[in-house]
Amino acid sequence: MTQSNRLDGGQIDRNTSLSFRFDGRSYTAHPGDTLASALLANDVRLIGRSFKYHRPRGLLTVGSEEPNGIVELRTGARKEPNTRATTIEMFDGLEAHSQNRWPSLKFDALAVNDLFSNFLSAGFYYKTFMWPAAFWEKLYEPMIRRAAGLGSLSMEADPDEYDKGFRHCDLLIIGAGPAGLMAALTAGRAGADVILADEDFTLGGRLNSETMALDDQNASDWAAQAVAELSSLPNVRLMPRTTVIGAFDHGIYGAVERTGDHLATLPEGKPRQILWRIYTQKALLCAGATERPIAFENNDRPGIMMASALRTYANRFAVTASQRVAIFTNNDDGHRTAADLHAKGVKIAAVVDVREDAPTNYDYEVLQGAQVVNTKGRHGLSFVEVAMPDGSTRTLDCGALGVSGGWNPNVHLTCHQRGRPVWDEALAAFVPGADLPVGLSVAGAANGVMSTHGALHSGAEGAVKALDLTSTPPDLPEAEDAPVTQKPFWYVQGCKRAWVDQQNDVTVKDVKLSYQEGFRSVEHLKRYTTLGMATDQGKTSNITGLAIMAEVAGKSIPEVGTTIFRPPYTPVPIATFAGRMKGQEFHPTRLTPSHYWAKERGAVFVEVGNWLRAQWFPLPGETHWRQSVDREVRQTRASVGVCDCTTLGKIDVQGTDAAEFLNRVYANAFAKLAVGKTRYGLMLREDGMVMDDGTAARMAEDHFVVTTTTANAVSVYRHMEFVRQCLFPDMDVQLISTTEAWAQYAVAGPNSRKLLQKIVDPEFDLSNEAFPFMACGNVTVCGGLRARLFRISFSGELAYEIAVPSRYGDALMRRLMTEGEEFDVIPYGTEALGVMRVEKGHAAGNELNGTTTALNLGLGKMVSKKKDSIGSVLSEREALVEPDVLRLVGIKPLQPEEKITAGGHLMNTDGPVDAAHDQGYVTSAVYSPILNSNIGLGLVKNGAERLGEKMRLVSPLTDLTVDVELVSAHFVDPEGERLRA
Amino acid sequence: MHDLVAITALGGPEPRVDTIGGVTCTEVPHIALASVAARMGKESKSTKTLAKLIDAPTPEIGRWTGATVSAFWAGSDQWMVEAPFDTHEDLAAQVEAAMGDAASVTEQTDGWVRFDLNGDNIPAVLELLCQLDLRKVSEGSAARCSIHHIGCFVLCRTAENYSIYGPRSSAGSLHHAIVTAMRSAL
Amino acid sequence: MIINHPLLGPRDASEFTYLGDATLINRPDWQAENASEAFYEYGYVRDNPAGEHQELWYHEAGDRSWLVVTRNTLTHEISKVELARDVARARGRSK
Amino acid sequence: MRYSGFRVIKEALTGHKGWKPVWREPEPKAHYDIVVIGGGGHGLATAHYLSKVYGQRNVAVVEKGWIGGGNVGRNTTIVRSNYLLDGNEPFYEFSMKLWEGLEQDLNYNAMMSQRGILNLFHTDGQRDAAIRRGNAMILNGADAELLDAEQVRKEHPYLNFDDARFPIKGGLAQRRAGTARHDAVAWGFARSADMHGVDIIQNCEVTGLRIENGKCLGVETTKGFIGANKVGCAVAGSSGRVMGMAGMRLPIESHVLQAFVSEGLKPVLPCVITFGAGHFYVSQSDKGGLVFGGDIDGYNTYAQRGNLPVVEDVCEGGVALMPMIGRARLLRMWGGVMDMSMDGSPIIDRTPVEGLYFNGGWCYGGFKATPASGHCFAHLLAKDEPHPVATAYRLDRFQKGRMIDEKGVGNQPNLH
Repeated sequence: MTQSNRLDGGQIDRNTSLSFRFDGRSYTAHPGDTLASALLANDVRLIGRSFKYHRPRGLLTVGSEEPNGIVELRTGARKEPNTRATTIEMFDGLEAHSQNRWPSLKFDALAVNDLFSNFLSAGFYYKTFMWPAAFWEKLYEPMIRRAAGLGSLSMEADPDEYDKGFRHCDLLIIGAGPAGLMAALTAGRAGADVILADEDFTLGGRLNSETMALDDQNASDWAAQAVAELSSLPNVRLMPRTTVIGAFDHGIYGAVERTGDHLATLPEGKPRQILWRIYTQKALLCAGATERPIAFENNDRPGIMMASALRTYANRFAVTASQRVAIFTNNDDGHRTAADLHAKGVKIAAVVDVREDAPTNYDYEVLQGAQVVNTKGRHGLSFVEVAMPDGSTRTLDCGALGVSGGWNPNVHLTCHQRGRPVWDEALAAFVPGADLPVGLSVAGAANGVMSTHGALHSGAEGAVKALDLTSTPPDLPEAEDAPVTQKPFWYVQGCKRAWVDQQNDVTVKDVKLSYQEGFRSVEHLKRYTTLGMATDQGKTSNITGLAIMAEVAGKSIPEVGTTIFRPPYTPVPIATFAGRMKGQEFHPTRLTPSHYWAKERGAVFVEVGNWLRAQWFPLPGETHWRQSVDREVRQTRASVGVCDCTTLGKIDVQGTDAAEFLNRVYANAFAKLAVGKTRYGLMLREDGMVMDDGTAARMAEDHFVVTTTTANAVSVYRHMEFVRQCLFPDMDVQLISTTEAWAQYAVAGPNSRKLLQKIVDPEFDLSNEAFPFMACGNVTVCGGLRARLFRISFSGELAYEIAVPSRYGDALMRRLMTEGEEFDVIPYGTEALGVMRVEKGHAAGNELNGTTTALNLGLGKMVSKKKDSIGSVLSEREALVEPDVLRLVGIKPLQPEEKITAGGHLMNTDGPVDAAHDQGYVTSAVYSPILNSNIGLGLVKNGAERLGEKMRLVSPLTDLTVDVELVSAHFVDPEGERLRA
Repeated sequence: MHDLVAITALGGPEPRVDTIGGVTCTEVPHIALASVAARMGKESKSTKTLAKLIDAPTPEIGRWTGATVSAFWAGSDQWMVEAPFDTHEDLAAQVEAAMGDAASVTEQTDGWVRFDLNGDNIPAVLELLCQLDLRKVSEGSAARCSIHHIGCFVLCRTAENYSIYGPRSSAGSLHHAIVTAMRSAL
Repeated sequence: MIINHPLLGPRDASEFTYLGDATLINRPDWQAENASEAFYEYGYVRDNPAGEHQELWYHEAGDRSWLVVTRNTLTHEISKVELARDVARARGRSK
Repeated sequence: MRYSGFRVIKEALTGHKGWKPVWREPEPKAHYDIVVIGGGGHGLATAHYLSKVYGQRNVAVVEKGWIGGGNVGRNTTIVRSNYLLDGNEPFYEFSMKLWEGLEQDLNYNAMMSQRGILNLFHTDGQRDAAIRRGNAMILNGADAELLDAEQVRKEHPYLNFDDARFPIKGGLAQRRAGTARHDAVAWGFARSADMHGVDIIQNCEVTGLRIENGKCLGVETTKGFIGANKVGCAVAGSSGRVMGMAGMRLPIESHVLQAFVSEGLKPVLPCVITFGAGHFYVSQSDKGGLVFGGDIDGYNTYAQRGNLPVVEDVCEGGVALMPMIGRARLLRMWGGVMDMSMDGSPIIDRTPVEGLYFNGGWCYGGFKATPASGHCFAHLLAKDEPHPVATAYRLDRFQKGRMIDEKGVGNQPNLH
């Protein structure tokens, strides 16, 4: 079929032909077309089916407000459901399919719903489907769900990339119609930083849709010339294909630029869309207005469209929906469409004007005071029935009907910060209210200024006011300045089914029923009938629904109120908001200096926050992780092992008040810690719960190096800054994180000293006397590299932690391995670390779960009452010190081989197993290759007094019951002889 | 002299270099860093001493100054001193000696990875990465900002030359973000 | 939102971490008679005004300073931004 | 008027002329036994149970706007009872059982759909916590099921298993959980309360509480003074404002939680899914929209709107977890004001003012609690003693150190 509905002229490139497919059928189009205009050109009127009754639907509009003409665009993983044909820029090879129909668009089985529409009235589902109760889940709901939705997802990962960026300007102009262009010229020539954004791919707005003249130029030529000048100004940035989706606090606007949607395929590395956060001093909304329909019997047939849309299709896209067109209007603008189509040789069946005094000085028939009362045509309009003022009826043969019910200013963004539009009687429409987002003003049709001259003028004025320009604004071109003449008219009385919200199938009757049942506030109306909840967000239906509600309520429209609009202005792909933060890049990945070495060793890694840490280091022949972990534990306790602990937070605390500062931050005392010594520190939140634990090493009188757990590094630093700046502002303390600067390794096991003696330069004496347990100091290694040495132990063995500048971490680790060969040194990972700390009874993440106090963890004595420290006071509240509070204990199964589970609950051996008799829970559980037994740590009511007691560990979730005994948490070397050796 | 061999933040023996459409992104490991934080009540003394040390006025808020040894503003009464690694590996010690009891000095050399961007149209890359108002960024600017959730410093050396400092452990993610933005924007 | 940092000028709120009511600066005296009552009020009870609210923000991705921001909780309008350290001193806090 | 399939058919055949208003529009009487402030889910549920279960007929609900206009009309409709702590789980399981019988109880189809919820975990620590929680649920008589990564993959092959920054290690499922049609819940409770004689008074804002010698005598409203023996406050995000009229300061901050819905899509999600490594949870409505949300914006506010960073944060989580939703479009975003308590758990209790009762601090868990909250508040108002499953929700628990802190983040509301 060859574009039988093409007209002359228009802004399309006839020299190039593009081919596209719709529902498997091939058609041709031209650059400058949208899918919508191309379908019309090829005389395709039936494009989709409605949501509820599956009524045949065609295009209603020419813009992003389109409720009916929505399709599935592209195929495979790039399939895009619910895409408006009116906003799809044509490209060669474009492929689209109709949706929400089966088996085919023409013959849709669920169209049967339409026959039963009486039973499916608004809210019917709230009143039924209740008996028998089980049927809702099993029958009714699945039925409803299958019918729900319009388009479908591909279920494949979206292969495209998306970017997010930031731009700044003095003035953001939203919409590049006459008002926006004039505002941009005014501000641009004055030298302001301007961003002009428009959702269309051609700037100019309605100027591209009209035949009128500006000065002696054709409107679209004037627009093109203005755009040319603007693009030549360095301080003006034009952003076509960019929808400003929302007005957020403090002048930040969200905008979506469609950089790739008009391309058949994206160039390598280029994004499909970009989410811009635009930071503005001022913004000017020039978003124009949207023509609204009139509701009448069967007003939803393919071919029944907005009059202004017909005009745009004809003037800009050189397309007519049919060779024979009628118009139904309540205002003069409808006649403008008739005139333009007539001039292009389209037959005008008649203009049906509800006004008795409608102008008739045209060379086509005008039916004054008449109304369209019905339409016919199964898959497309064939004729309309008109009620004449004298009561007679006329039928008009036509393939398209242009409807014009007046214009609604696009006030959406003015509502995004809960500003409410106000009713304008003259326009019979809502215009922006006084309560606008700070910095935003409105010009042109969006502000109710409907003539071209008015738009140009208010655009220029808007720019001058927004920027307090002193320069004289440019002269305005001569343009039409016709007043708005209309008779408010919302729907034709007495019709059985007249559509208000065409996508969601909400009729005039539904609105009336909603009132009848008491759903009378606008919000109730919306929610009860789903009016305006479809993908077009009610751009063509909300006001009509409101007007009907006002009529039945006997109130004025403003009395009934308006629903405020929320972002986004038009729907935005979820991926656009995500940008690059997906897949592996969802969060930054933090690697330790010896990561690449560990990888060579075949380490298995685990995510710890954003870090990747070696979990264990499997050797050839080890088939189960337990083998590797058991070996690492045995080998470390038997000789020596090395563990990368770079991820621990490290904070440099300096200043003459450093010691006193730590005294406040930690629950235990630090003032008297000697230089060259390290101390375990327990940090509480102000509410008395344990926040974190770590060590503080006193490198000098006024210099501490503090370590935190990996998980809490950031929050502890933030907390310390809070204490420093907000609580004790005059303390002489300086903080800085050094986590990244040092690669730190734990060297643990009876041979750790021997190994380190081969690494640390000989002038440093590591003997137990010279460098005892908890000693710390600056040393040099491998012939003079500066390093820090701490004699601290998490494993319970004789152990050290040694730190070197990060760039040398990899080399040091390799050196430790070679020098350690004589001791069969092994690297161990976080699993072995975890096993050894449980064997030693050290509390860690699972115990420091934010609900445990020092008392719970058996560290109550550490909370010094002789000084002021964060959390000390509230840790003494009555319920936190009751005799039967949870206490940390060791847990051993009576049968060593029996597995115990972290997260299992503890019950008395006799007595019921239920929440009411819960005695506590297991926090950590491991297999100890040293004790050849499963062991665990747990929190048990008054546990400290119950050592030796037998209990039942139950985990119904994992179907487990084990008899266990409560024991001391210190399974290995309770006296701590090893770590002091 | 010790015999341990350093690797770069991206894990290689040599710095990584990527060139995409007129802009080159270079990993710069040969830099020593030390932070300087004035002691309570010794703010002005710190400022003066630091100025001597870098032989230039101590940088104001959001600026960097100096030549071979330079410094940039890192927080109230806090600065980061930069110097060539080969000649100043012990920068922290040198700065500490110079500052005496006026300030707390901490070695930061390996806390950071640095990427230098050279070429024209760098703002087109940066506007995809950070929230900075690039209209206000000029030669001498040093701003803290967040790039793909990574806390960074962005220094403008000249219109065609920027330095980006990010936490060393995130070097890979930061590099990926920069190069991806270069592919997208250039 | 945009917070006009007293040192750095306008910065996006996403660079900051929010803590809560700036009364958290007024930490009670641990030795006072009614210390436990005072700490309970300090830790748990809030004015939660619908209107002007003084609140603590931390410039996490910035210069690490704590700020006291005066912001209207109905309109989000920010009328004042101060360094928390100055506010703390003004409220008589020292060491 | 009783609803039924036959009724629908009869009305259809007679042009729907017979449908009556779902609730009356009464003018306030001078005095009621009980006045409930707040015509949201909890207030209307309270009225329903007061009148139907506790035999209180002289009851009014006063609402400043239109009923169901608060959080019950702006949430993500999730119903579940998968809590960890003894203070919470019995209450939420009680609520779950009420949900399961709600349609029959109300003679209104609130479309309670027990499609299940799946909380994913991504670390060993999270798995340990999930096991502890699942066990607590079972020990409290609820249902819970632990899935390993393979089982999750079998049920949800579209999740990101191949390119995940934080691989899915498994999930904790509650099959009885699900969603309900949020507006219909409010309307169903309102309709039932109205049928049992409760006066539901819309567009009636409370401007003050009349308190004399420590006793509350009623409420001052835009429609005049309304006397009451007992006044119950159930106003969620506005708790601070209303209780402030009684000179009370609360362990509560008001924060905004944003929620989002996509365009309608053919069914893709069988249940509610929550991401364990980012701020994202999602379900699909019966109309086909993906209904999703994440974390609160994090600053005190009474404005029912949020900002872009959180929108982005939520969508980043969504695409990271289920890359196939990338091309689905976000249709609408909105915000609800949450009464975030200091331990993340609610308060249903008397107040120091005699005759004044408080129900609030629901954080963003309020919707699922609606029936139990109403039932327990009604119990407290009618009998002056806490309902057995709500005994932990005391106002003084913070002073005593009996916090109910599911997340373990302490006294910072924006972290709960």
